[in-house]
Amino acid sequence: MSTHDHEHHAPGLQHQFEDMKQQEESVSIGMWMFLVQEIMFFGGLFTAYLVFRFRYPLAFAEGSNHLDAFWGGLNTLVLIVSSLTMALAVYYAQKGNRNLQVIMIVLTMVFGSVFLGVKVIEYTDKYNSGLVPVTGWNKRTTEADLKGGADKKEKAFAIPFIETRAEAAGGEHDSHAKKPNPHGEFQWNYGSALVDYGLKKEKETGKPFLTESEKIGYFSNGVFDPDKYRDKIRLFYFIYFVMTGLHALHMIVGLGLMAWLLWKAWIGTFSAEYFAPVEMSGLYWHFVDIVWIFLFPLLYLLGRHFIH
Amino acid sequence: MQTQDAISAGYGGDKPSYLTNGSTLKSWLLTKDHKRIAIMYLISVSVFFFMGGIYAAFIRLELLTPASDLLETATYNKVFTQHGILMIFFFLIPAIPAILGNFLLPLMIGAKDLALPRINLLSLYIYWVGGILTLYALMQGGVDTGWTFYTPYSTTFSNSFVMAVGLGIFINGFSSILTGLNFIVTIHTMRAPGMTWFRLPLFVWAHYATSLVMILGTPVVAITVLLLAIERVTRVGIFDPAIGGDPILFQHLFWFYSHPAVYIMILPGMGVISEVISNFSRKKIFGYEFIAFSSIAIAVFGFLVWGHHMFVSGQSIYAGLVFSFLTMVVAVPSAIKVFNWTATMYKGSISYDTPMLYAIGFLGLFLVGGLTGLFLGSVGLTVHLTDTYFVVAHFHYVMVGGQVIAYLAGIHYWWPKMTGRMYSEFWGKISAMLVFVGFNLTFFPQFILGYQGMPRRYAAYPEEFQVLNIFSTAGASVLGVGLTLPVIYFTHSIIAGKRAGDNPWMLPGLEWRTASPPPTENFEEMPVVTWEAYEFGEENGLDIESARKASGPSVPVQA
Amino acid sequence: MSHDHTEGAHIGIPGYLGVFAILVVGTILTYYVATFDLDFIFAGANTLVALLIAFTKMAFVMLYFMHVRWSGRLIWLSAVASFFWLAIMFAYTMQDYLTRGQGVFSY
Amino acid sequence: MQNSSWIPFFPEQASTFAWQVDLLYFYLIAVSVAFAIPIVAAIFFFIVKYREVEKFATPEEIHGSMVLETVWSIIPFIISMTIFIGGAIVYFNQYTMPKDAMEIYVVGKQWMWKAQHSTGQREINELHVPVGRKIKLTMTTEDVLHDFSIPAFRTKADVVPGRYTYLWFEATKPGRYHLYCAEYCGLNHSGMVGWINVMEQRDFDNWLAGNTSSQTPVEMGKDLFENKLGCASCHAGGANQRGAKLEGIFGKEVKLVGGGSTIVNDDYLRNSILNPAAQVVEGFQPIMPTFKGQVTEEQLNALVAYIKSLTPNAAATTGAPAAPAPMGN
Ligand code: HEA
Ligand code: HEA
Ligand code: HEC
Ligand code: CUA
Ligand SMILES: [Cu+2]
Repeated sequence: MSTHDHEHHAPGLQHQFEDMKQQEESVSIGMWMFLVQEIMFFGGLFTAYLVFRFRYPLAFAEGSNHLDAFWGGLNTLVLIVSSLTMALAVYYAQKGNRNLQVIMIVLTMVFGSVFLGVKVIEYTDKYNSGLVPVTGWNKRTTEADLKGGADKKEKAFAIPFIETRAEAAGGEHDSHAKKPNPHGEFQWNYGSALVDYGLKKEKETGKPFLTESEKIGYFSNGVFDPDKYRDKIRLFYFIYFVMTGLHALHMIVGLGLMAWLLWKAWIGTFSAEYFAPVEMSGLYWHFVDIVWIFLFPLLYLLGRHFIH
Repeated sequence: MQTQDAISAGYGGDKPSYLTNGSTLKSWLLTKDHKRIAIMYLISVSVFFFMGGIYAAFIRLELLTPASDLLETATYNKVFTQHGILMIFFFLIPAIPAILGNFLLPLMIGAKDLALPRINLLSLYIYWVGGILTLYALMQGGVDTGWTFYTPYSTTFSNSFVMAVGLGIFINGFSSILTGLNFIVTIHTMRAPGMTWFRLPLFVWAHYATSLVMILGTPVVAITVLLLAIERVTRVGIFDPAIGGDPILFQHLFWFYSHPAVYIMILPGMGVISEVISNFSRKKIFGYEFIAFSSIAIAVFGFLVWGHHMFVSGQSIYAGLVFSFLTMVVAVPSAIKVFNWTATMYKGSISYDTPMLYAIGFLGLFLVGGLTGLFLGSVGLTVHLTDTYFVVAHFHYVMVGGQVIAYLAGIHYWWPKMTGRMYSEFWGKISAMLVFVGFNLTFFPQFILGYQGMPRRYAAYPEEFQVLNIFSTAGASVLGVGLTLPVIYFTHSIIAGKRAGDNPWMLPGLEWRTASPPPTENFEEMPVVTWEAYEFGEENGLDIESARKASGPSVPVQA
Repeated sequence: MSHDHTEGAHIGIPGYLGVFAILVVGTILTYYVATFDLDFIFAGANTLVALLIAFTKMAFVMLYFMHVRWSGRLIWLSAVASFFWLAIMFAYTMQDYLTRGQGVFSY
Repeated sequence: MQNSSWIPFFPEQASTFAWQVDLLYFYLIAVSVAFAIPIVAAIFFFIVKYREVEKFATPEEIHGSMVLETVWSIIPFIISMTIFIGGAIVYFNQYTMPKDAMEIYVVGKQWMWKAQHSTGQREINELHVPVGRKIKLTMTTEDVLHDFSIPAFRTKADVVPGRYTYLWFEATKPGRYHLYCAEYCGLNHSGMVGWINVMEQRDFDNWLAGNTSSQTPVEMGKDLFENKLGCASCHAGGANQRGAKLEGIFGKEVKLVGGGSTIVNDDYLRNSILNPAAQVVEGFQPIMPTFKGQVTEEQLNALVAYIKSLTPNAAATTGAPAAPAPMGN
């Protein structure tokens, strides 16, 4: 059949395809190939995580314990809800229900934004407690700031009305260790409870608890070296920031996609026959959710069992 | 739209060809036609090739004498780095897929276009952005890390534009990913009726395998370069030994992509060679399934051997053994291909047209390149050979002797299809000879130099190596001339070449069953395929008798 | 290829809500389990459990939210293949780190 | 020179496992030839025998042959396994560190090799080792990756910052062999070269005892300057050298960075070698490493004597005569 003069295309059928089925199949395979690509992209980071977690398990656990699992868990739930609303948006698009479709897309965007908001809270907390691994990117504090104590608190870069767990716990948790940080360097004021724990275990069981790399990595001439230990924790925070940062970037892209979709849905582009863009954006959104499903336990929960 | 252009439409067609369908700049820059995109790739990629070639000329001139007299070491380091980066990321990886693959894939499977034409155009733009950024960085001062960007030199010690070039490569990577993605989708969904998987030309199979590597590998190098860039900006990162990071992890991540990437740089060439050998012997390819599946096998097993670039890097010695073993395994599918190509010529009707000359050159040179790959894969030997000129010779044999020569074969082969005109056979043959001779003269001495121990990336070297280096430089000049000729006669062909006709070589492939140059929508009617691949008889709708009359006694030679 | 997502409404609203419930339970469970020290089973048991839960959650998202359950073979293949390739990257990188300086080659 | 072997352009074999590597090499060449000759011959035979006689002829179809495919998959596989096993054995020999070896520490640094013997002797860009003894190098680097490569011994290994890597060899012939840095390390990568001096045990013992030879101070200084300490890698002369020009400076006035100037005399030279950063000559970067602790007093004197000899009539232009070098004779 000659097709170039085929003027009665189905809505959204592009010229290179014969029919809607071919087009949908192409778009869907294309999207999946894109996701495969994304998996490998994050895969590089997961490899890095694996390597260093294998080398410095205690430092990673200790670092992880100073992430706030409450916020992390909350965010997991938020993302799951947004995944649900996204799936429903696709569902209503398939049904050709414009209004519910629009509502679901809006909800997805709302939850996506909440997720990013929580990330801002968490990042701020890290900034305030000197846990950003990059020198100079932490809050700068002087002797005077610290002495000022409670009344100086508002000087910290704080989100109104929201107190992070570290701040709440502030007094008892880390008062003993707070050091001034005039250059905004990465700090570790929380001691080395897990290394002590590991050494104790070694004594009790007579079996090595620390890895070879840890024996080299935390000690200088057989004596525990807080500076070297801090560097390993810094490595954890580096990985944390890169992974969650790239994930957040994907969320932002997703929100852009949603905004475009919202507009399209609003003007009534999609119908029971043509809704591929909604479905494809959905695939992307769920993918981003899946990445977080792994990030949450790997970053926030590892080492949690040592607390008790 | 009726555009009356100076170049008339292809023979038989009353409609404009893709070249004449609109002549404004906009009609090119906003086109979704895979053929126009391919032509734009052709031009851009050639620019990068010649820039890389000029760097190569400087390398060879500097190495004429033992001292670093023409270029100071600082400049030399930048020159070979930029030579490697331009040649690999901006020339060789896109060369065959983005030009010939783009142009021919839809034609070969009987589709109107690639499945995702807008993505195709996007990939071209991404390539341009990445390329321009890289060129800009080169003009600002360039990079001196080697194309491998090993840490910690690249993260903490180099004072050159690592970030900008890294960003260029990062961006360019997505161009490659999108091309691969598009090919996979197209091959799955756009085949014409009757075009079953085992009727696909092997060129298509090769591109399928290549695309797999592009999708699965390229993102890893993207994230690696990104981590490197982050580390450079923030001065902290996972590759920094000072805080417990591991520079060797960079090598793992880098080679996870870059070894499979060498198959991005050879599989499309192998696809071209399968076409040329079969078509110019007018002989069904020997062992079709074996060639097809060996491409896939190379793509898959290619992911298991990256550690053979790290035998002396300080990785675990057991890992070295495992990687050496797998390297040997991955050589077998290549061997299968070589044997099948040779067997294809048996009892054929072999013509000596330029593409065939290149293809025969490819067989010989890839053989040497591949076999020396075995030397390097044999771990005890590599301890001596790694980072010497033996490696340099090996990879030029596979990349230049392999892919570049296959690329030249392909460009000659499909030139009549792309432009509707013939090139000069006479000059084509001269240039093929010059390239072959010049190439061997350039790179064969480097094997000997390498075994003697001359390290690579050296601006100055001990005097006893000079003799062989002089040979090498002399060869490079011949090679340079051989590679400059095609530019001249191809340009001449566009302006004043003889009309080619739709099917100058009377070949059965679908791409030869439409006008030359093809119309924008490729085929007048959706083709229905009823024949197997590589069947040359009249019964497959080829009008051989009249073609024979028209073509005269032999291929016309014109200067 | 059988690719029939045009048929729409695969599992209906109750189905989606059911999957959602599983995901929420999974999240809470993974948090809860993480606070117990499971090392008495074997070293790293906590991690294993966390990952198992994560994989389960992922499976539900992929199968139902992403409709993989109703998708063609190629989609299944690409989902599986990407994890296979990840496994290659992990395994062959780790075989280096796990065997450095050991056995007959120890220094 | 290296080409003193019986095959032209072939590197000397000077370690215990060199012959193994060469054997493997020749085996691979044999395999390559065994494959290449038949394939190339077949190609030539076919293109001549079956050349086109009639345009667009349609020769008879041949689809393929399962038997052939199997044969030519299995044979290369088996051969490639022999190559792997051969390589593995040689590798095993190259990289299993002997227990009874003499240990030497090596530190790579942009762009020099520093070695320290267990007896405390230090060397730069030179390594003296006795013949017929197993030597184990324990290596690391202060900055980027380098690679300690000795082609005549057929071995090399990267040196990695933050950890140790190891290399061993047993030299079989006294002589002077090239040492290269084979991992790209930046600006002067190609200048990071040196020599391995393999000596008879007796000579080596003498060398360790510091009794190198009976050279004059200037000769000894020249040797130190050009070979042993690698001064010449920066001060070799020519337009692009990175170090200051030393010819003819003695007794002249030099301008220093940060204003001021000084007259070049013995003390200044000595100070420039031991504490180069203290007085940096205008127009240069303070990249010269300190040689404190690496040169003995005696060597220092020899160096000063040599640098002075680069200025004709040096003694005449300064009032102070050169300190007499206490050479041992
Ligand atoms: C197109 C690119 C390309 C291709 C196809 C190949 C193909 C191969 N390469 Fe190569 N390689 C490079 C590009 C390529 N390489 C580059 C760029 C580098 C250097 C990077 C850098 O450091 O800058 C490199 C470096 C390199 C090294 C690391 C050297 C080092 O730095 O120490 C090794 C080591 O194993 C290696 C091996 C191989 C092998 C075994 C193959 C095999 O795939 C070859 C298979 C082919 C054959 C074997 C020939 C045909 C077979 C027969 C005729 C039958 C006989 C066969 C048997 C008996 C098995 N290559
Ligand atoms: C696609 C890949 C590709 C291609 C095509 C080439 C092509 C060539 N390469 Fe390249 N090369 C690499 C990839 C490639 N190279 C890589 C990856 C490295 C490693 C970099 C690193 O270590 O980081 C390298 C390194 C490398 C070295 C080693 C440098 C060193 O380690 O110190 C040398 C030395 O001879 C060399 C030479 C050449 C030559 C002579 C050609 C010739 O084939 C080029 C021929 C082309 C032209 C000459 C241009 C066309 C003609 C003209 C513009 C006319 C005018 C020119 C003349 C008349 C001379 N290359
Ligand atoms: C890494 C390069 C490097 C090496 C190796 C090196 N130098 Fe230098 N040298 C320099 C540079 C650069 C200067 C000029 C800046 C300064 O004065 O520090 C210099 C300055 C000097 C001066 C002062 C020259 C003047 O004009 O006042 C003397 C003397 C000298 N070097 C001697 C030596 C000797 C002897 C050795 C070997 C034992 C040596 N150098 C090795 C780089 C080097
Ligand atoms: Cu040190 Cu190269
Ligand atoms: Cu490789």
